[in-house]
Amino acid sequence: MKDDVILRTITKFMLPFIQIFAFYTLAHGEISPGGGFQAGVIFSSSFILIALVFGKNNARSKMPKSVNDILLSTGDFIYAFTGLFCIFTGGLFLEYGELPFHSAKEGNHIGMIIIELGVAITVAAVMMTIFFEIAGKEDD
Amino acid sequence: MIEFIADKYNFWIAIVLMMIGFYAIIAKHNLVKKVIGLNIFQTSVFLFYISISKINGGTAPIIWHPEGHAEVVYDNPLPHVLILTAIVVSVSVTAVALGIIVKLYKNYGSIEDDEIKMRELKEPELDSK
Amino acid sequence: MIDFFTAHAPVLAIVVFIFGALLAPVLGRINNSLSYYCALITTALSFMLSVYLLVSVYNNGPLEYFLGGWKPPYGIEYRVDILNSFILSVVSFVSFLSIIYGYGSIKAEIYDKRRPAFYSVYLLFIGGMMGILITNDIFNMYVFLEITSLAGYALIAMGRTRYSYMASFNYLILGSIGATFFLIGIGYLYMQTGTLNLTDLAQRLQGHFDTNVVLVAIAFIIVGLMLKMAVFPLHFWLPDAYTYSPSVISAAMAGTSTKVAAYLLIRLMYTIFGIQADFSGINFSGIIIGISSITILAGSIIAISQTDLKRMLAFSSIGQIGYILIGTAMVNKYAFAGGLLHILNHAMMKTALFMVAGGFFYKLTSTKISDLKGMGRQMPFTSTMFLILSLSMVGIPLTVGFISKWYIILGAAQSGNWIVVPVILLSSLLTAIYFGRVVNTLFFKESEASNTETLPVKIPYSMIGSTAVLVFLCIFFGIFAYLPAEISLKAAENIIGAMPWK
Amino acid sequence: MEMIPSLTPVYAVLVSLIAIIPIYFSRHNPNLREFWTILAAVIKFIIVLSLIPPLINGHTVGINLFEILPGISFGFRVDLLGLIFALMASFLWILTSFYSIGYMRSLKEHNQTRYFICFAGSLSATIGAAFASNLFTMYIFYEALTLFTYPLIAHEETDDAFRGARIYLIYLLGTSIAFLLPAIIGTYLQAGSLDFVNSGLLSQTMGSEAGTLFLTIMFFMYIIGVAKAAIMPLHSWLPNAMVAPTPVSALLHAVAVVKMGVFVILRIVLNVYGIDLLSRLGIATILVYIASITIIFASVIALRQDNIKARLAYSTISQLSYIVVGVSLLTISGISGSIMHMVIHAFSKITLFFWAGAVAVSLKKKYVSQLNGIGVRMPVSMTIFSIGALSLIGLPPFAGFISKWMLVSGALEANMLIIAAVFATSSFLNACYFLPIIYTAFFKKLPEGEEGTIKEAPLAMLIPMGITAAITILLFFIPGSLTYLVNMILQGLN
Repeated sequence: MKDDVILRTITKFMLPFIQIFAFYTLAHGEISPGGGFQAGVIFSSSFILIALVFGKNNARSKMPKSVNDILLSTGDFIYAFTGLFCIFTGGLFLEYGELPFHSAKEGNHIGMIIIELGVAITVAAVMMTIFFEIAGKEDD
Repeated sequence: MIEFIADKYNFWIAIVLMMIGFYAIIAKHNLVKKVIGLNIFQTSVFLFYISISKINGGTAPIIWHPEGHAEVVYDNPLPHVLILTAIVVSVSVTAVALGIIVKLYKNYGSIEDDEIKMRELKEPELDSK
Repeated sequence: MIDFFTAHAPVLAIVVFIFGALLAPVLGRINNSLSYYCALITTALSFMLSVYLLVSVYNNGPLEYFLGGWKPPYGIEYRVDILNSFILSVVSFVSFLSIIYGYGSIKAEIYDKRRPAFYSVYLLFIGGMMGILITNDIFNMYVFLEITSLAGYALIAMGRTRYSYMASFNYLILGSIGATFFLIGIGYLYMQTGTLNLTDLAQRLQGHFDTNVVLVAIAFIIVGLMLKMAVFPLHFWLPDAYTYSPSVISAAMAGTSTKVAAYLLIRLMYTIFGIQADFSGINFSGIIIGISSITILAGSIIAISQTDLKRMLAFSSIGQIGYILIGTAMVNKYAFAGGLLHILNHAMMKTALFMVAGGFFYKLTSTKISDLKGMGRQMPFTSTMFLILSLSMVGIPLTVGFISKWYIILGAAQSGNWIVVPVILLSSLLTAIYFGRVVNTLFFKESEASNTETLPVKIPYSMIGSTAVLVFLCIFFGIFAYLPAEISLKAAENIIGAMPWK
Repeated sequence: MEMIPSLTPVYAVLVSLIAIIPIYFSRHNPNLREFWTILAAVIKFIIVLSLIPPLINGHTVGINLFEILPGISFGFRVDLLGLIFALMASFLWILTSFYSIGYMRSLKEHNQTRYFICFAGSLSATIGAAFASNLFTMYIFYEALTLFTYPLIAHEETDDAFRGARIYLIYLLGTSIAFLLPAIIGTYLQAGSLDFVNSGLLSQTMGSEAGTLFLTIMFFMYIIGVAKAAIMPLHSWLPNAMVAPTPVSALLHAVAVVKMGVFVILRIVLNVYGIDLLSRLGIATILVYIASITIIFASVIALRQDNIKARLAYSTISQLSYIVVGVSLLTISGISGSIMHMVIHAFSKITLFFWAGAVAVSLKKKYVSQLNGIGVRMPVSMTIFSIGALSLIGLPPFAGFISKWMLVSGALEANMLIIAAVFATSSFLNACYFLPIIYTAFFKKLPEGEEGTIKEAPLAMLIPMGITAAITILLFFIPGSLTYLVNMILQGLN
């Protein structure tokens, strides 16, 4: 499909919108349908689109395996560490209200967004990993 | 009788889908088809969950303050959340299953389970690639 | 600091695994052995936490932990009582010893490249089980069940032979069906009650036991969990899974995963349904006793005809799960304690047996029983351990196998379930037959000289040492059975005393 | 009857168990290895002997080592019944050790280290059962003995040996797990304890209230569970176990294993059920008849065995039932007769087995039909055999006469003429299968082509034979000490 001008052009055009929409979904997860999981899937779909249109190697060069792996751990780490941080600030595990912000309400807001960010990063990384692992001979 | 079926149509749909999926899992020899069957099987349960969260006259569980309506009835949002988790699980299962199928194809050159078993009988317990 | 632990120990027992699983692959990028130590430290930490939990729960009563500060029934509640902290300790201990064992065997059986991922997945596998044990929220149980199952599929697929993939795939299909059944059951329960918290569910279900919705829920949950437990005739995934997985995983799985599924069933049957409750005349206790009797006998009989050691042990495991079920289904203090003790005892015995099998594999690269001829002279220590473990499996006194059987039979006699007594005795005999066959091959058959000189392989001390610890404990707890027996008796009293329906 | 806390019984059990270690490590030096065996045997015998004085004074000696579960402890308690059994077993171990050395070396057997290790282990188990203070401890040693003797029976490692050993294991392990263990559990449920009590555990605690049916069923489960006593129809492991080397057959299958079976039955009748309870239930009579049938049948089968050891094995089966009959008659003479027969039969039968081994070693003969005229070639051995055989038939001046006398008078005391008749018939049958051997050996001619030179077995084998034979005569002339001990046991029961 690399030679199809229409596909290439539209893909290039669409990519930023897909990614921005992913961030929108992430940020609005609190008050409307959406959230980290959906955001992650949408974000990863942009890379999968690149792989489909420009070839797998091209996509891999934009998202190298090492970066992918690190993202994978980072997202989880954000989640777990936020949870643990709540313990250190005197609350229970994942009790965002206890995070060191002005009020419990603000803590809840920000804590949740941080958590969702972690989820989104992990999901995106996992989705890409699954796609690349199943799609081709990287391993072995 | 018809009322009995019509009243509980959500259950019937779930059951029919579940049986379709179950049939595929049991009867198909192609491993990918088995995985598809498994997905249908799980999806039927998701539908079942979503359907029980519906409340008569309820709307989507998104906070909403329309003009002139004092009280809005919302559907129960909890099953949606649960199913979101279950979908994640289902996706992971599918991913692992597909990953295993890729490996099986590399090792045996086939994704038919009877074929794989036959080749295993011919040359048992080779190291994996 | 002590307060900190007391307050947060339930969640820390799971969080260590999350961190461990994250760090293992990252450290593996630097050096393979670093990720090994990461796994070692994580399991050791979790073992210490579990024992700490067990002690504090035994002395001070159940611990509750509200995730995110949300009170039940709205939030997820973690709840530790004697029953689950006991199994928690067993699981974390087995996983810790398996990792020590793995120091030698993992290098031999798993490719370099995969090893960091292996440790990571292993930690998720154990962490998932810890989650199942600790949580008091039925949907959370489902999620953790799937985490540990998914990790399990991946671990089995890392076996050395190519058929490992097929074994893993079959397990995946059946395991997912089982988990989905469990999910449907949860759905029906939620439909009836609108809650997911176990304690809350138990209260709200009072008086609704004869509705069809609850009946269907129980049916789905029992079938789903029995699939996970590999109860006959739903056992087809287990023999392949145990046979073709790496030795460490066979050992760890045999000691943990089916037992955790058994815990789930016990927990749900007792705390939510009350196993004796009147379900429109259906006697669930009787049904489970019947099914597990068949399982015990079928597993033992099929084990006799096996030609592969690991496969034989796998079938034996199927039979032994029946002991746990049968003991806990009888609604009798002693029988319940016997079932619980069998979780500990069987975890020690079967893990050690799989470790021994792994030792033979390390030396011979085969676990065919016919290849084990004369190993009694070449590997005297390993073979002697096998002998002791066999005696324990048969249930000879002064070994742990005897203690749990004793309690189960005692409970059966007390509660009038006489049918259980001949079943257990018969299966002891069958066990003696299939282990006797292997012991005979080990000690009394001359080896065919070909494989003796060509393989001057020495088994690493880590493998022998960890097995020896388990063998020692098999005898130690067989003689000084007081400690585990008292804990399980107290757990039995708590569980049976708190049943929603008497 | 006060109990003196003492670790002596533990040492008695441990001696041979610990001896396994030096035996294993001196496996490349046969002389040293066998020195350890004999040293252990002698020390063991001395320890057992040292228990006599306190027991004679009416005390018991023992200790509870540890409690495994509430009411179930692992402990030892030596009383006179156990002491007699232990004395017999440990004394005969010394003799058998010497005999084994002669036998194994003459035949150049393989794997002698394993042989001696298992032998030592078997003896530990035997003494352990003799000194056990409760059913649980006894059960452990009962099973341990089965397991330790398995390698001894399979020693030849031929298909036949494996077959015999397998049958042995299936019979003994199978019955004990399937019947003995549940019976013990039943006892625990009934009495809440498993300790032996002089007047009977069950009769003391709840015997009066317990259901008759339950107690009856349990009694028969005990009897079936103790297959070591070889009561028909659970006897066929014994002839099959004769594939073992002869010293094994001699010590284990004339003394340790089968006598342990009988000993367990004695314990169950006397110390678990108690005479009172059993006579009230009236179930012992059934056992009397079952065992009588065994006596007659086994004797008849022994008549047509050509293999020497098989003939001796069936003779053993029949003689064991004498003991069972004696104790289940529940009369004073019956019980004392059966305890005495336990000892006397051991000495007589081990003599015969030693002889069979001597014949096998020096002349390589295994069948009765080959024995023509061997009295010329092995005069000493044949004399010794005659002594043992005559003692078993029950002729004076040999010890067998005493115990048979007691047994018959026990039957008469219980007003069971038919049992007295059974004893008489069986004595006749004993004569029928032993006397022809003596006759052919001394009065028939050697087969043609065989030289008439004297060819006795090595001294290491001959001397133990002589000693056991001498004891069968001694016990006739000086029965005092034995009867004294037996009388004390009987006094203790009431």
